[in-house]
Amino acid sequence: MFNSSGYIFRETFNSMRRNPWLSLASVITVMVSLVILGYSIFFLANAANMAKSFESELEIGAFVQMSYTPEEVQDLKSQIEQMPGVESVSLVTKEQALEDFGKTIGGTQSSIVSDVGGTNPFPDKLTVKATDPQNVKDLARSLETNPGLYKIRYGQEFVDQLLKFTQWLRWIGFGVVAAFGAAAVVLISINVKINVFSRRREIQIMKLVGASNGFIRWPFLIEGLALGLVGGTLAAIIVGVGYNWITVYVQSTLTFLPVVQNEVLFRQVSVGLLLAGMAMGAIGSVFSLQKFLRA
Amino acid sequence: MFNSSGYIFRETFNSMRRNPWLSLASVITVMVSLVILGYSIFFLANAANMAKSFESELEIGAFVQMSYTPEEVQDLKSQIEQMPGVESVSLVTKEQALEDFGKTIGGTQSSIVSDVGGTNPFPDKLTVKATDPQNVKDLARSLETNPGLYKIRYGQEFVDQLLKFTQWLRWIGFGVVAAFGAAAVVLISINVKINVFSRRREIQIMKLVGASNGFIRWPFLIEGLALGLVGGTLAAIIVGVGYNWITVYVQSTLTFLPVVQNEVLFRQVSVGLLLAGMAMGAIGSVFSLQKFLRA
Amino acid sequence: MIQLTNVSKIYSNGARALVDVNLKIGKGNFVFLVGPSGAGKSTLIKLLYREEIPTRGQVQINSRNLVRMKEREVPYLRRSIGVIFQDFKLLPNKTVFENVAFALEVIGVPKREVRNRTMATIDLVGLKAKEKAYPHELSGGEQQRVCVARAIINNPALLVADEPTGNLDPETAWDIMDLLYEINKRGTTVVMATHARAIVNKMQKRVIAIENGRVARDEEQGGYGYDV
Amino acid sequence: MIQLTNVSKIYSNGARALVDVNLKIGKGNFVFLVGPSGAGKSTLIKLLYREEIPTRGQVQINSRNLVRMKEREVPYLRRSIGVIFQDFKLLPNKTVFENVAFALEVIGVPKREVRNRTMATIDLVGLKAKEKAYPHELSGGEQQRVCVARAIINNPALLVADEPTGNLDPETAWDIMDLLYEINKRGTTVVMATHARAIVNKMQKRVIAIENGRVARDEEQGGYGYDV
Ligand SMILES: Nc1ncnc2c1ncn2[C@@H]1O[C@H](COP(=O)(O)OP(=O)(O)OP(=O)(O)O)[C@@H](O)[C@H]1O
Ligand SMILES: Nc1ncnc2c1ncn2[C@@H]1O[C@H](COP(=O)(O)OP(=O)(O)OP(=O)(O)O)[C@@H](O)[C@H]1O
Ligand SMILES: [Mg+2]
Ligand SMILES: [Mg+2]
Repeated sequence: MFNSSGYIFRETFNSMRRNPWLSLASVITVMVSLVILGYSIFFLANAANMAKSFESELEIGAFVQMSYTPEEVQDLKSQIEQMPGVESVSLVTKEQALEDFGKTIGGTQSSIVSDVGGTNPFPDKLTVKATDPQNVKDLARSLETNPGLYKIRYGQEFVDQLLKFTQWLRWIGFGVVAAFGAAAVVLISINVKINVFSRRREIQIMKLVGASNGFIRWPFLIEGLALGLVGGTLAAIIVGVGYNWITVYVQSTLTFLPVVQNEVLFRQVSVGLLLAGMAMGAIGSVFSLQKFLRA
Repeated sequence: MFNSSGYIFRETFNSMRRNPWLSLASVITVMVSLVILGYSIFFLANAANMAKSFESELEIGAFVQMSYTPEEVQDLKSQIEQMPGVESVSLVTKEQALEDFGKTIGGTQSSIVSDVGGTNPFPDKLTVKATDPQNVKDLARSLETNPGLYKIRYGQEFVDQLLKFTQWLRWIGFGVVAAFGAAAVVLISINVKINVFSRRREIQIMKLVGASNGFIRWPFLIEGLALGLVGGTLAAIIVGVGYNWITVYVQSTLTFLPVVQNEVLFRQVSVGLLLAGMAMGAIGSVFSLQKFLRA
Repeated sequence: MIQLTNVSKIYSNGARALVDVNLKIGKGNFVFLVGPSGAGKSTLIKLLYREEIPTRGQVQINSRNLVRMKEREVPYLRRSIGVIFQDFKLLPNKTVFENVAFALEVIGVPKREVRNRTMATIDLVGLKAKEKAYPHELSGGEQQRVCVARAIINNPALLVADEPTGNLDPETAWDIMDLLYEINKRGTTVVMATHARAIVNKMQKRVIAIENGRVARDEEQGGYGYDV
Repeated sequence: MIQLTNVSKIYSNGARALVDVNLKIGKGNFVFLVGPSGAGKSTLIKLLYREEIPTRGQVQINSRNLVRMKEREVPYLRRSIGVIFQDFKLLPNKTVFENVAFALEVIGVPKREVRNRTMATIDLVGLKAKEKAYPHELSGGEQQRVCVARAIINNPALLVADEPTGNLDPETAWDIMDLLYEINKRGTTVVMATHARAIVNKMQKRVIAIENGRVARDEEQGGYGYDV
């Protein structure tokens, strides 16, 4: 093989020069497929991230018995903070609640308290965050057994639906990646097959003159690698620049949408697209060639 | 031309029979492209629909001066209902507000009123819906000039962001359709060109034997039409069945997500995909042929 | 019928295939083109059915100027010329029958007539048994005869033959020559490039010898003329 | 060197190309295969470099059985055989030089040697001026000579030539025959299918005539033998 390495690279280059048009087709197919794949991955990452950020906002609200003194409330709070599966507990005292209410209906704190006859009708309220949104339900159940608390709320139906929704988002994400991954492979293998098909006479002649399968395969393999690399590079650039542009735009206008902007993910996707392009090109070439080499 | 119509159809059929593999490639390319296009259209329709349903939930809340009697409140309500741009007005009386509050903190209505010293601290509240979400801001401004109302709220920042978001969704939808439409056209024209390219010797021979361009073009055109039609039909089936499956699933599990299920849209998309497939096949054939016919 | 005036052909890679050729071939003539390999015989023939256009000079057939001819008139020119190509140029995906019938389908002959005439012509070149075979299933000589059949089926006014017997044994070659002779007697002008010394010497027709792209000799009733 | 035992070849479309052929060709022999168009000459030749496998019977070259040969041994067989194909089989996207050099590159000859030997062989067949041309830029005879050059460059132990002079004028044809004769004298076995009566008659070598797939005649120092 070493004696012919010069031949192989010359051959690869010549083939691309003489069929610039078929080469372009391969590059574009690889590129389109990988761009779709790349964006699908970012979509998946964002779907997962969004699901997580929705889930992380799940929390349990509970009122403290009116009879508790502020010290007892503090005790209760730190007691709950010790419970397994609890991430954090925050307290809204009855005074804060009254003040908030006053703001809502447009009076001052004192005017309402006087309206109300000097008594504050609001209870203290604890807001409990779970470490894992999946545990919210169990945590709520065990809080219900606490004698100091009543009216435990965590929006049961909403939680259930939200969990379903985030699961659904993940499935869609996987589905999109899988579907376009498959489409990419189909399109590329078709493309390579057409390439090989249009050169089957050439391949047949080479075999008749005594070329071994390996000898014929190498230039195709290198060509596939090179074209795949070019396609992958273009895809990585398009996906990278495009996604960057989208994040900048979204972050400046839609501040409430959480956007993934992860350097590591970015680099992984770029390198991944390059490698995927080369693999597609090379594997596509070799497999498509197989049928013709056997004949 | 009429004498040779038999020839044309025989030729078309033979070409497909003898290059089943290239035909398959064309059909798959048309299909993949149109499936993407089809789903993009449904995505766009859903994005628009979702944006609309978000927007339609925008409403203005306003408290009525404490001094107003129930009759005056009713007058005020019907007066606002007459205003241009108002879709509906709903009233939450101070009694209902008190009751709701009681339910929230866990007492009965009477116990709270007694707690509160016999006076109800809540004001009456009007909720105004605009006919067009774009007008919410203006409507809120004109309500502010009404002496009977105070604390007019419509979540200004939220409305602005929501409008931006829905606009953004529409743009993404258009972008996706445009990008994949372009990808589809590129892929198909590449495919047809390869087809013609691989038969350029055949075309050249036909010309040398005296075939006119029209004579050579017809079978390619019919073949393109037929393959495009098959690809379009498959795409319509995949998109139709797939989307139906998705809607059924979403509607049964994610009841809060509004899903478009529009018979007319459905039929339009299906027919559109068929026509697009045929057009792609035919136009692709003819244009790709042009270069080779001239030589 | 055919007139070449100061024709030169230089291919894009610089090869000078024809240099200042002047030639007149009358209607109904039978002309042999001879000359060494690479002399320019095929190039001259390609000018006649306008596969190539001369770099300089004029080519006229029946007073029609092939150089100035519009692109859309070319198919009509070619339908009046039967061509036996040196490399056969058969359509690879068509059977023998379809390849021969193609020349009739191109001009819109009704289906029934196509069938009859095609079968008759295939029979003439001795390929009745191979009617359904594809070109790659034929021997070299069989392919050549398919090409002959396609060229003559139309009763063309002009028949140009580029080495039509190169892959045939002498006996079959003479069958084909008899065919061409017959066609010529019925009024068709025949221009034939060949290396077959025996055929040229025996037929005693006009011989034009080409060497290095120039007309080196032009004799009525000549012989092949190169001694070995 | 070559031995065919009860060889029959029936193509998948039912064509009986060879029927019960028995043949022995010794090392260093020069053998002409003659016979009418479609007799089975090319089929017999294709068996020798294993483009086709016989339907029945055995083919042996240097005691190696070509029917039972493993797929991956075939390239090595073919490298020891030079083939002049009836339809040339040149690589369309390679220049004359590259086409001829290909036969050396396949066996891993160093680059420098490839250049020298290729240029020398191209010169031998008289195509020095066309070194950089592509096949479609060559005349029929020039293409044929490229094919000859590619077949002989390797100094193969066996040279099979299918109609190697069909597109050549008699003079060039004799140049090629001299070449083959020279190669044969240096020890290469030559099997040549041809329709060139003059060549066969003059060379006075062994002649095997094939008709309808059967060996009809096998003479040492024979002539072409079909009278017209
Ligand atoms: N398409 C082309 N491009 C460049 N050069 C060409 C082309 N066709 C022919 N030539 C060159 O022009 C010259 C004449 O070629 P032509 O085919 O006319 O020869 P010929 O007389 O038919 O030879 P032969 O008897 O071998 O068929 C040759 O040197 C050939 O290499
Ligand atoms: N690949 C094939 N498939 C089917 N039939 C074939 C195939 N190749 C050859 N034949 C048939 O086998 C017979 C012998 O063909 P072959 O090519 O061996 O003839 P030949 O002696 O070389 O003739 P020629 O002198 O015309 O080249 C012919 O009738 C031909 O039609
Ligand atoms: Mg020629
Ligand atoms: Mg043969």
